[in-house]
Amino acid sequence: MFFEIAIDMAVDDHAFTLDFSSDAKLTALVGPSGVGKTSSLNAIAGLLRPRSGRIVVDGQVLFDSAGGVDLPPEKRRAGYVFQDARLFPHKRVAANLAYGERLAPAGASIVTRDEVARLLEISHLLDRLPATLSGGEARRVAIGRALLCAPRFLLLDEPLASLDEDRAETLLTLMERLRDELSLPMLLVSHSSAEVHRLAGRVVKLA
Amino acid sequence: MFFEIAIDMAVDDHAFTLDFSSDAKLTALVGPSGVGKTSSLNAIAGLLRPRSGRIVVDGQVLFDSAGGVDLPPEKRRAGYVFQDARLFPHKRVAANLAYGERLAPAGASIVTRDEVARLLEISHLLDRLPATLSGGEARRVAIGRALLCAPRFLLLDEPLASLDEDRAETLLTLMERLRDELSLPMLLVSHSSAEVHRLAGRVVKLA
Amino acid sequence: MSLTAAEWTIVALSLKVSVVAVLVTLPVSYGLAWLIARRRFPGRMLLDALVHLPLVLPPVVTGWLLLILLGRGGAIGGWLYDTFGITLVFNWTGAAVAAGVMALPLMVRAMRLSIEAVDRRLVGAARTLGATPLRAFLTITLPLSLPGIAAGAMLGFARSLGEFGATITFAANIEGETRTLPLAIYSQLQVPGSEDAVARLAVIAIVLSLGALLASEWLVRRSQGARAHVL
Amino acid sequence: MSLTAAEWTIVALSLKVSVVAVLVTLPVSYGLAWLIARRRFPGRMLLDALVHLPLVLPPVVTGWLLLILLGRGGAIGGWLYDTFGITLVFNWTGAAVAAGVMALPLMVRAMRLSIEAVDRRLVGAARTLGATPLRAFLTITLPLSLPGIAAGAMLGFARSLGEFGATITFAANIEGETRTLPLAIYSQLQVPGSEDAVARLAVIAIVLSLGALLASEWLVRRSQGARAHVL
Amino acid sequence: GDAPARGPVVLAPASMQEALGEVAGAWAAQGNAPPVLSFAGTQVQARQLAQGAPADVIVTADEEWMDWLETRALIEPASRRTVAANGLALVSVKAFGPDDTIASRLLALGDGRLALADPQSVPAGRYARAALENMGLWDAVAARVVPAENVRAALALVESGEAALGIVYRTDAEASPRVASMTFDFRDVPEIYYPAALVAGAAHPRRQAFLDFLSTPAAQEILATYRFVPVEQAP
Ligand SMILES: Nc1ncnc2c1ncn2[C@@H]1O[C@H](COP(=O)(O)OP(=O)(O)OP(=O)(O)O)[C@@H](O)[C@H]1O
Ligand SMILES: Nc1ncnc2c1ncn2[C@@H]1O[C@H](COP(=O)(O)OP(=O)(O)OP(=O)(O)O)[C@@H](O)[C@H]1O
Ligand code: MOO
Ligand SMILES: [Mg+2]
Ligand SMILES: [Mg+2]
Repeated sequence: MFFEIAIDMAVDDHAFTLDFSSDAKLTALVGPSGVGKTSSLNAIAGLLRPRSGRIVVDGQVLFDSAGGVDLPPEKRRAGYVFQDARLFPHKRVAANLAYGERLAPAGASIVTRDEVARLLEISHLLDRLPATLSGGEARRVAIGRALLCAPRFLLLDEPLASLDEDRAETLLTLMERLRDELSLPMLLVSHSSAEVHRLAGRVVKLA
Repeated sequence: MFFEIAIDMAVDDHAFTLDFSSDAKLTALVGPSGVGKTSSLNAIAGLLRPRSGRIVVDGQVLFDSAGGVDLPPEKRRAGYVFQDARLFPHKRVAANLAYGERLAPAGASIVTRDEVARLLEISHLLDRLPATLSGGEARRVAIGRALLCAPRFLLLDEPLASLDEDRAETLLTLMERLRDELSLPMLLVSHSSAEVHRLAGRVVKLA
Repeated sequence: MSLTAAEWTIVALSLKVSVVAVLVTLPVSYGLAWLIARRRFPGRMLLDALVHLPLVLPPVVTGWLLLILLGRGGAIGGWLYDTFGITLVFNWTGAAVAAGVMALPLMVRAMRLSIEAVDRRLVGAARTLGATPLRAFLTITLPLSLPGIAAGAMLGFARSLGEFGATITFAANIEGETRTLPLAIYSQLQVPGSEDAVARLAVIAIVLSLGALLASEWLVRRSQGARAHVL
Repeated sequence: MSLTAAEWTIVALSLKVSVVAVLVTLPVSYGLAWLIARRRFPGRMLLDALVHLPLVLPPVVTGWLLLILLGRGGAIGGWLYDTFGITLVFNWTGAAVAAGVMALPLMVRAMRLSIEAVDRRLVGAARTLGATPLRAFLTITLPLSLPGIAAGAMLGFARSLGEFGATITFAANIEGETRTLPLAIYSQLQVPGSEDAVARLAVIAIVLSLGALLASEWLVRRSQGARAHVL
Repeated sequence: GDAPARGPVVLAPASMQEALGEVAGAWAAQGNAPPVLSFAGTQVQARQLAQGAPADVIVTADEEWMDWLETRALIEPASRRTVAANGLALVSVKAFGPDDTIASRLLALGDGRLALADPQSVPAGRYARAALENMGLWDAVAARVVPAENVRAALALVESGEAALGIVYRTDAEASPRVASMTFDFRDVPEIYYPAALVAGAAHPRRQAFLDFLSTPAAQEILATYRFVPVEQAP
């Protein structure tokens, strides 16, 4: 199983449950706005503590309220592309990309910096500060930053929103390659049924 | 002519030109990420001063470097849905919606508050602060805020990104209605060719 | 611990002086903070430096400069007296002036930090929604810089309560008029064996400032947006 | 205007005292600011109030409390003397202690404002990228709160340069040891007809603080991200 | 043993700083290590001694604080002596006419102000009040009194025109070029003495020598040039 997740979460007075197992390498999480998709990714990344339950990704227990397991985010090694880009505003693009790369265990990398720069077409942006990037440029950098931290799995929150179709296509191809060649488990939040149908081996509907 | 635009812009060392006239009520602005779409909307809204040129919307001159015209943003009355939601973080959703509505000239409104709340399904969010909204919720509120300021024209920067398909469909219908019933000129930035083909009477490609 | 009548007089005077000093200085500081944070004009650095002066000069010198400027013989003080019959020296308004001047740099700095942290794109959004620059300022920049206003007011109030050197030099040490808490403490310190009276007054000063601190924290918390819950 | 040897001594001492006071107080203030801004613990309000004390008490009282605590007869001072042979009273380290204590509340407040303005979600992003809490703090929170650090250092330095009451009470007024600029100005003010000497010293104080101001502005500008150009 | 590089640490009132500075110079000129001088308000220095500050000699601005030190065994009582005396003067920016007396000027104050060092706490102010009481003038002027931080601040109030009159030490009045002054009759004024003593437990080998030097004719002459009243006393 790539994902075995059964958790109970609450943000303020909103409560959600997420309960699925999937042996598809790429699982899509779909559902209407506000249903709890982002909250679910936050819980899996270790940014939001579920009230109870169990999170297992690729055989590794990340959280288990019964067993007292709760790995901190830095031990979970998720490559998380946030719904907003969430770049570090005081660091140039190159430093944003290098942030996770520098902390990654040696030999664990899944892509090289050059490859990322080429595929995402961000080589000309390396010297810029995030405040000067366009919406799509910021998103591409955020994707690059997540891929470079040598993640054990990917959490993608609408990664292709605000990207033009050519670039979206390049990224879809990259995601297919990561899925097939590296067997990297991926959890994708997307509102595009075309995207979901093309990529996902399993679709989890939240409602 | 709904839009007659010929301007020369620069942000730092990047320079763009935008040059088109369109008598379609809804004109789509498309082009790859970073080409200058958002900058163009900013210039039309009055947030970025072009180096030179002329901006006329629905017969009204908003900017004319030769004639020395440069209306401030509040006189242009654009209903601008920003690429990021850009809600006022210290105001609750209801106050965000009311912000432009209160400043609008009497009798100029194009939708009622109830209509907006119903169509965008945000009635249950009125008491919330923006920091607690999900991505799609924030975007819906931002759309509502722009519609309620009694705009003379709309600037929509990827308004449907991060909305699920049902809600996107509702909004598409609303936009068609505004286009046809109110003859409200609209400038739409979108990466979805489906959206563009369905709505736009004219497509302007930037490259 | 119940206060004597003399202590009440001192406390009431101290509160009056500090509250008036902060209230009058607040809009001035905010205006200065905004100018320095948001405008670029020749002389901006000079203004910034001038604002800091009362901080870097020994308070006694500040009091002395105030005396020269605002005393009856001074340029401004003479004019005030000839035109309105107003004298600042030797009465509580003078103590408030001294306290306000000493508090100014602290208030400006705190407010400036908060103004600089306000996202200017929100102001642009307000403008497109029909707000004039003034309205955008009043509805966006001003409320979003409230943490700085509260911190500035708190710092200014505390500094005013504690202000000694400039006050005694400029406004003298007149019972019921300018003898605020610090001056009363100072006077008591001059008297051999007065440690108990000093301690009582110091405790009063501490309690007052604690109250101000709690009030300002409460004000900020009440008016501040909830934060996202995600780490 | 060229300085006399005596003036140089005073300037050098003032700079030494203020620089040391700010450098030593900086990490302490930042730690306190972070605790108060980011942690919720019992006694947090008390800590906050305690930090403000040197602001609200008359400086002379602060100096007196320091004397009681850190003098050779005091609890901490006695221990320091017995254990290490260190005396703070009557030498420049004492002056630096007094200046640092007086600067502390200003530094903590400025830093706290900036820390509170840092978007905590960025810390979360750093954590998912593999940063431990400490590293996330060092690489995200700390640099993003730099405006507050610079403002705090500037305020603290200016306050240290201007500090008089606590210094003369705690560290005395010894030429070459504890006679900083404000104490020298005070001493000159005691001499009738010494206005020129006072004015010279005041100008020196102003120039020093102006230099510090320019340095801190430059530091912030250099290290701060470019802002978006849109209104 | 060897002559120490630093002379004894001497605490003295701020108002004596110029005069004692010159006295210290004369002492050093005799081949002694220059004393380490600290000038501040007497109350500050008394409290510093109470907290174990490492001083050798203290000179105070009045007897009361020296008594306070003595009852706490902070000085060596046997070493206590008076090293200078002072007088009081009425000062004004307006010159004194030939017919003016202290009483006539004070009674003509009108709505003008009289600047004093704080008569409740500062020694100079207490002396001034006692003198006015002795002259039967206190009740007439009490409402017009402006208490200042110290004598110098009172003088500054007169110099700046804020106060029409002031009462300060004779030494300050004569040193200020901007005011005219009239000295009080010494019979109306309490004895204004500056006592000095060795600090209890101090160890500087030259502390007694410096204290004695203060009473020598050489030192007394210097003090006199600063308008202190010399004190006849055998070392
Ligand atoms: N302050 C700045 N300094 C330098 N370049 C800038 C600055 N602001 C914007 N740019 C550049 O201007 C270009 C146009 O930006 P704009 O936001 O208009 O793009 P866009 O067409 O909206 O792109 P997207 O579809 O990605 O949102 C981008 O390449 C961007 O990097
Ligand atoms: N601090 C909070 N207080 C109250 N409700 C909150 C808070 N944070 C999030 N929520 C609510 O939790 C729900 C789930 O949010 P989440 O961001 O997970 O939605 P989502 O499925 O990602 O939606 P979208 O597709 O719009 O991004 C939303 O209804 C949101 O309003
Ligand atoms: O530094 Mo002061 O003069 O004691 O307020
Ligand atoms: Mg979401
Ligand atoms: Mg854009």
